[in-house]
Amino acid sequence: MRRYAGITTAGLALAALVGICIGSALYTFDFAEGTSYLSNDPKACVNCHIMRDQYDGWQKASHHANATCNDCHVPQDLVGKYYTKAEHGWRHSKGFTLQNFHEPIRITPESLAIVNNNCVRCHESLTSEITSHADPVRGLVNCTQCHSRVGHGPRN
Amino acid sequence: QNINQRKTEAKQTAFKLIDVFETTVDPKQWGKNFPRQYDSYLRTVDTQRTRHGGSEAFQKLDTDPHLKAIFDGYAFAIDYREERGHAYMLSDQRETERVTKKVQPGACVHCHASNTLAYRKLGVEKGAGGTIEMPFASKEGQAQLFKGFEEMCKMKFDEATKLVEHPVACIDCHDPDTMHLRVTKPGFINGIRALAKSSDPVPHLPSIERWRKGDRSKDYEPNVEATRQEMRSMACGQCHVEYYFKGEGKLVTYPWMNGLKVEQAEKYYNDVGFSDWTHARSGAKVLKAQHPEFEMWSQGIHARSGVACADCHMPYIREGAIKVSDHHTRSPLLNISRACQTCHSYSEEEISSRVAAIQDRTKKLLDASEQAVVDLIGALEQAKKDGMTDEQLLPVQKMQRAAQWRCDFVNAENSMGFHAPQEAARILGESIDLARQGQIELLKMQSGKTPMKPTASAK
Amino acid sequence: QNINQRKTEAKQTAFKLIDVFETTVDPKQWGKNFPRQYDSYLRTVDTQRTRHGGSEAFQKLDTDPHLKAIFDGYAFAIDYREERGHAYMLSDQRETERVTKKVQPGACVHCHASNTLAYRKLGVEKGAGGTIEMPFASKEGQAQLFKGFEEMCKMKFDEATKLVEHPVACIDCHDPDTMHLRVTKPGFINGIRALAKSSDPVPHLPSIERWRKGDRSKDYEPNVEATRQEMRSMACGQCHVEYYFKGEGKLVTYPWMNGLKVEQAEKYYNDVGFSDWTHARSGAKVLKAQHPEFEMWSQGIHARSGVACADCHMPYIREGAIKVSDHHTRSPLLNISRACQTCHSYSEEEISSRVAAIQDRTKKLLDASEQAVVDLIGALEQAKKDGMTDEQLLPVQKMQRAAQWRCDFVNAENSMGFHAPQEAARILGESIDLARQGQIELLKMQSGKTPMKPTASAK
Ligand code: HEC
Ligand code: HEC
Ligand code: HEC
Ligand code: HEC
Ligand code: HEC
Ligand code: HEC
Ligand code: HEC
Ligand code: HEC
Ligand code: HEC
Ligand code: HEC
Ligand code: HEC
Ligand code: HEC
Ligand code: HEC
Ligand code: HEC
Ligand SMILES: [Ca+2]
Ligand SMILES: [Ca+2]
Repeated sequence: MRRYAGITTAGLALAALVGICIGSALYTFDFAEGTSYLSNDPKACVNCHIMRDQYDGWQKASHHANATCNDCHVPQDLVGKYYTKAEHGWRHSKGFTLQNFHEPIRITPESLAIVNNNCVRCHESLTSEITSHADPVRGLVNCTQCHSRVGHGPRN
Repeated sequence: QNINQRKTEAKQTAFKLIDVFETTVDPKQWGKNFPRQYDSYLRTVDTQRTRHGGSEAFQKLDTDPHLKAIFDGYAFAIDYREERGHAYMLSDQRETERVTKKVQPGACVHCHASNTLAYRKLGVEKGAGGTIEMPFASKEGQAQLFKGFEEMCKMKFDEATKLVEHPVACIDCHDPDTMHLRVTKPGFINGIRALAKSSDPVPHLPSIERWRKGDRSKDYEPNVEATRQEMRSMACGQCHVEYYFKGEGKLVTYPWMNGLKVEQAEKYYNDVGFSDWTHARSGAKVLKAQHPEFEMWSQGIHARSGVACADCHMPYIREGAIKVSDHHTRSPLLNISRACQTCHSYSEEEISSRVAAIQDRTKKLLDASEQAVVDLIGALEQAKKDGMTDEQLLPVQKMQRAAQWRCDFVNAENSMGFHAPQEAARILGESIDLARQGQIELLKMQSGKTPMKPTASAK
Repeated sequence: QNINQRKTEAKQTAFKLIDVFETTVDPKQWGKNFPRQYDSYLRTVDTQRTRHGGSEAFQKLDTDPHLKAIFDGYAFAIDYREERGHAYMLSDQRETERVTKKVQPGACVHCHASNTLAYRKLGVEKGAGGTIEMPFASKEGQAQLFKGFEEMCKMKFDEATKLVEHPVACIDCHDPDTMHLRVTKPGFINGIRALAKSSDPVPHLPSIERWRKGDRSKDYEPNVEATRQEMRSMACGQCHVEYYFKGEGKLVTYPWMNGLKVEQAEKYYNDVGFSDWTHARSGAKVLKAQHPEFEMWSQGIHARSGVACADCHMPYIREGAIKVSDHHTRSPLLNISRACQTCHSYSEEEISSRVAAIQDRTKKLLDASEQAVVDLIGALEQAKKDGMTDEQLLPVQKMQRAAQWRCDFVNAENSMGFHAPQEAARILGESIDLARQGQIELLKMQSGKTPMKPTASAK
């Protein structure tokens, strides 16, 4: 109960912060730094109970020891990182506050591209041969087409 | 994505030991740059049997005695074997009694050899413009290819086969400059274009759906428009398809003008009035189906889920610090851990039993369907002996044709139903219905009763 | 899940407003503790149609005219509707013309009411020891249950139905103390024990496989041995199964002694010499299949992958921070996002088209199979008119029985093939083969030819 109440408060606080941001129509890094959303601690994500399944899944999946949420879900170049965080922070908070998102939660194609780039980032040398002949137009076969379980285990 | 590509392209050049060109047919040369792929490619000489497949070239006519009756009067009743690895495709074709005892055209070479260069050379010889050094995708390159293709199809097999010397090779699937996948078989390029023009839904081939929404003034171009994942199936669809030799020119043609399903191909053959042979016992004008793997895969849940031939038949294999595509194309059941387990988290044993359950159901219905077709053939044979004319028998012969086509479509498809389990069963159910209705109609004719109207589903 | 469970269990105690007991049948009472589950349970009154299912009680005899011919002479030719939500089970049973125009036994009540308590009360009345306050799982509790069950089965329907007042209720599936799932229907408990004793492989019911490896001296006990995931299907398998009323005592019995497959149930019925009725037109002793959802699901890939009925028909819905099981059991096609998308990451549209592809294939074969059966019935009817005797016709009547049983098994199963697509198609293929062979045999008999031997697959 206590934890649950705590989460709700955090969520509301975050939502309120986001609200202020709309007010000023500006995403600032100040806002960003100011919320736990931007830390690399997986707990920051699971603060939101809606991320609970993914958190549980991640704990059981093969990458628990190798990668945290942000290693996979956020681009690792600085600009991209903070842009993505701001954009996600906004969208997720909005979703959480309004409760108007599609359930079950679905990764967006943009987010999936970020994830795939992160797979390659860590596994670059192993996959160099299969990525090197990638057709510039056709691109890569998504790693997650075959390895969709590495982050969160099987869906079922 | 772009970042990764740039980084890794650097790597590639580092390993590039020799240059390969459109004129480099010998895989050994390519293998100098890509020894891992080459080594596994060579392993297609291996022979290992699975329950319904594998790579041991046993005589199907012995293991399945119904086939002799079904193919009576046709070359397939002489010699019909389980297919094996790519390494054998050229020699198996040259040695089959279907070739040594019957006359075959140069068309056969289309799928049993590396012929990209052979076609182009022949094309140039026969008056297509340009030189064979010109890019494959150039207007001239394509004109040469198609010219040579047309010319070779109508040659005699014995002469045509002298123009080639390797089984399918790197150059047939890869661009020598970039190593990108490509399709090079003219029969496939024609076929997929015809398919694009049809209205058969192809959710598993999104680039075709996209092309259809465009202005359609230019032909669909697989080498430009298909996604990488689609190419990982089209590369195989070049050859693993139903085909026939069209007209006097014996042009290798895929019957996809109405779509990929069994009854759509049938409609095409009926419309153009084609049959492979006249059945020796029944007098029916019948069809032989050939390895419609691409078509059957297209009806299955894997295709629909974006799973390509290469995912299962050429899974990635880790070699030391690097993973590469296993070029030892073979039964995935010999390689379950790589072929299936990345996507399906069950034990190897469990995965084989799932496949076995599917294949056993198919086999059971297939046996029933073959039996029904053989019974109908027997009944027709007897009716002829009893003095009925081909004219009288025509409606029933047509039912044999339809029943046999469906039975054979599943039988000739090499996965024993796995590529599309329910579709395979549906086809066999229809085959049984048609064959048995044929017998009924015949008995009614013989006993002077009015023949029944075949039901809608079995028209 | 464990975390969620812990959370909700914490909640549960927190919110427990009243105590419920083995004697608390009224779901309203339980609903005070679990308002969310109760609210959704009440929504089973909704009616919304899907392409092949849904919850609008239309008359099947009108939408599918073949059925009147197939069920001729049986109550199902009078009134046979699409089934709807659980809220209606009691009234629909009381109002069907199968009950109002024909005499039915108390056995019917087994699956159309909350009868756990009614059985026990009747049991006590009829001399089983103990009181109804004793635990359900106690020796006495069980003896009461089975005694009452046996007694009620042989009562008249009109009297038996007076003993119950609620459709299936919380108490039929839940232990009032712990809320754990349980099975309470004696017919199911007997059936699953018989299944355990058979040797039919049941990879989807691991606790049975485990029991089989044990000493087998004590009966298999679902409420103790089944895993939670198994219980999420067995709760439904209590009623969504093929059954018959055994002997004079009209005991509700599930024909699982040889296994769950269509031919295993058939073998059981053949061995005990059971038939539902004698066909009015053909004189054949035939069977009616009834809602074999549990059996068909058992043959499918979902069961094999550990996916339970409740996963699709009672998916979790999130309410704030907790997830509850949606007690509005209905077609998952009315609830795709929750029912399917937790496991399948495709759009709702894509998921419906996949289901449509499966159901369309099934429907097409089902139509062909019904047509074949109707043709055979017509042929037999004519033969009788022409003076052939039942003795002469017996072999063909048997073929009708087998063909019709298979056709009906798929037809009466309510997913239009979805629960096991290839198995459904296989069954229909066999049905067609048998019905058509029946016609052939008859024609041969009539024309004095030696009847063919039915093939192995179609014995
Ligand atoms: C304020 C609560 C909250 C927090 C904290 C939160 N999320 Fe989310 N998240 C949501 C909601 C709500 C959605 C669904 C939004 C939608 O579908 O539009 C979502 C969706 C997602 C998605 C799928 C949609 C997409 O954008 O692709 C991903 C991936 C995701 N979250 C990752 C994360 C990660 C990683 C963290 C921690 C760094 C995190 N979330 C923290 C509420 C939250
Ligand atoms: C090793 C990489 C990896 C890590 C670490 C990881 N994820 Fe993911 N995540 C993925 C992939 C891959 C998907 C897409 C799954 C799919 O397409 O089936 C995904 C999807 C999601 C989604 C969308 C739900 C869905 O199924 O599409 C959410 C939300 C999410 N992740 C949150 C998290 C949170 C929270 C953490 C940390 C606790 C985390 N992820 C850690 C790889 C990862
Ligand atoms: C932060 C770095 C990092 C990221 C991001 C990452 N991985 Fe990994 N991964 C590792 C490490 C470390 C290991 C364990 C050592 C090894 O095998 O290289 C590993 C192991 C694996 C394995 C072998 C274990 C298994 O699960 O079978 C696979 C496959 C894999 N990763 C795929 C992926 C994919 C696909 C993604 C993207 C969805 C991804 N990885 C993202 C670091 C990462
Ligand atoms: C078509 C399916 C497929 C795709 C796409 C794919 N993989 Fe794999 N991957 C496999 C298979 C199969 C193996 C196992 C190879 C073996 O065991 O020899 C594997 C192995 C791996 C491993 C090594 C696991 C170990 O045992 O150490 C890593 C890491 C990995 N893949 C990462 C990736 C990344 C990153 C991508 C995207 C660039 C990717 N994969 C794309 C099928 C795939
Ligand atoms: C999801 C996995 C999967 C996909 C995708 C797939 N196949 Fe198969 N294929 C199988 C299995 C399993 C078998 C059965 C092998 C056996 O019985 O030994 C098989 C059998 C075959 C065989 C016969 C192999 C033998 O051992 O004789 C051929 C040829 C074949 N497939 C070609 C194709 C082509 C071409 C495609 C794409 C158009 C394709 N397959 C797509 C899994 C797949
Ligand atoms: C140039 C035509 C051609 C192409 C392209 C082609 N195949 Fe084949 N394939 C054949 C022929 C011909 C055989 C039979 C060889 C024999 O029996 O001698 C064969 C045999 C096979 C077999 C059976 C091997 C066995 O052990 O029985 C498999 C599996 C297979 N191919 C898969 C594929 C896949 C996957 C691709 C694409 C990556 C592909 N093929 C591309 C012509 C082709
Ligand atoms: C459209 C492509 C294509 C054409 C054209 C083609 N083949 Fe094949 N052939 C294949 C494929 C794919 C296989 C492997 C699958 C199979 O055997 O079913 C194969 C297998 C074979 C085999 C080995 C198995 C067997 O059937 O005994 C022989 C021999 C053979 N072909 C001979 C011929 C001859 C002779 C011709 C010309 C009359 C010919 N092929 C034309 C694609 C083709
Ligand atoms: C029948 C078609 C076929 C033939 C023949 C073939 N390949 Fe491939 N090759 C493929 C496919 C399919 C892929 C996977 C491409 C992708 O994922 O985009 C591939 C991938 C590759 C790659 C990219 C890295 C990797 O392993 O995925 C290299 C390099 C390669 N092949 C080299 C060769 C060489 C060298 C030969 C001749 C010895 C050859 N190939 C023959 C179909 C073929
Ligand atoms: C790249 C991923 C991938 C690979 C590789 C793969 N599958 Fe699948 N498989 C799927 C998907 C996706 C489905 C469809 C179900 C779903 O949507 O989850 C599926 C469905 C199935 C089913 C149930 C459907 C049916 O036809 O009955 C079976 C059985 C199956 N796969 C077996 C195999 C076997 C055997 C192999 C290896 C030869 C294999 N799969 C390789 C992704 C894959
Ligand atoms: C993987 C998902 C799934 C599982 C597991 C499943 N079903 Fe279904 N079920 C469906 C679908 C999809 C339909 C078709 C609904 C339609 O046509 O509207 C269906 C239809 C039904 C119907 C008819 C519903 C109607 O709308 O008339 C009943 C009754 C039913 N199932 C009972 C069961 C039982 C009992 C079990 C377990 C023994 C089960 N189902 C397991 C998905 C499932
Ligand atoms: C073994 C359990 C069981 C028994 C015993 C049983 N039913 Fe049902 N009944 C069901 C199930 C499950 C459904 C919903 C599925 C369906 O309609 O196919 C149903 C549906 C019905 C329906 C609504 C649909 C229709 O068929 O018109 C009626 C009416 C009905 N039953 C009457 C009866 C009568 C009368 C009896 C006794 C002769 C009886 N039931 C015995 C389980 C049972
Ligand atoms: C006590 C017997 C009984 C039990 C237990 C039972 N059902 Fe039913 N079910 C029925 C009857 C009877 C009907 C038909 C009611 C009618 O038509 O009046 C029915 C109807 C349905 C329908 C069709 C609803 C519609 O909209 O057409 C579905 C779906 C269903 N049940 C699923 C389930 C599931 C899932 C479970 C287990 C969680 C279950 N049932 C447990 C007897 C039962
Ligand atoms: C036809 C069977 C059936 C009936 C009737 C039924 N339930 Fe359930 N109930 C289930 C199933 C199945 C679950 C899932 C249990 C699990 O996952 O272990 C469930 C779960 C629950 C849970 C656990 C939390 C959750 O939502 O998963 C509660 C509480 C509950 N039911 C209350 C009720 C109440 C109150 C009623 C009567 C209004 C009722 N149930 C009627 C089958 C039934
Ligand atoms: C709890 C997980 C789960 C749920 C819920 C679920 N599925 Fe599946 N589904 C699977 C698994 C597992 C497979 C087998 C393939 C595999 O091994 O990946 C599968 C296979 C399939 C297939 C291919 C097999 C076939 O029979 O053709 C289809 C289609 C499908 N599911 C549709 C659905 C639909 C529609 C629903 C909702 C009514 C649904 N599924 C609900 C897990 C699930
Ligand atoms: Ca083979
Ligand atoms: Ca219904």
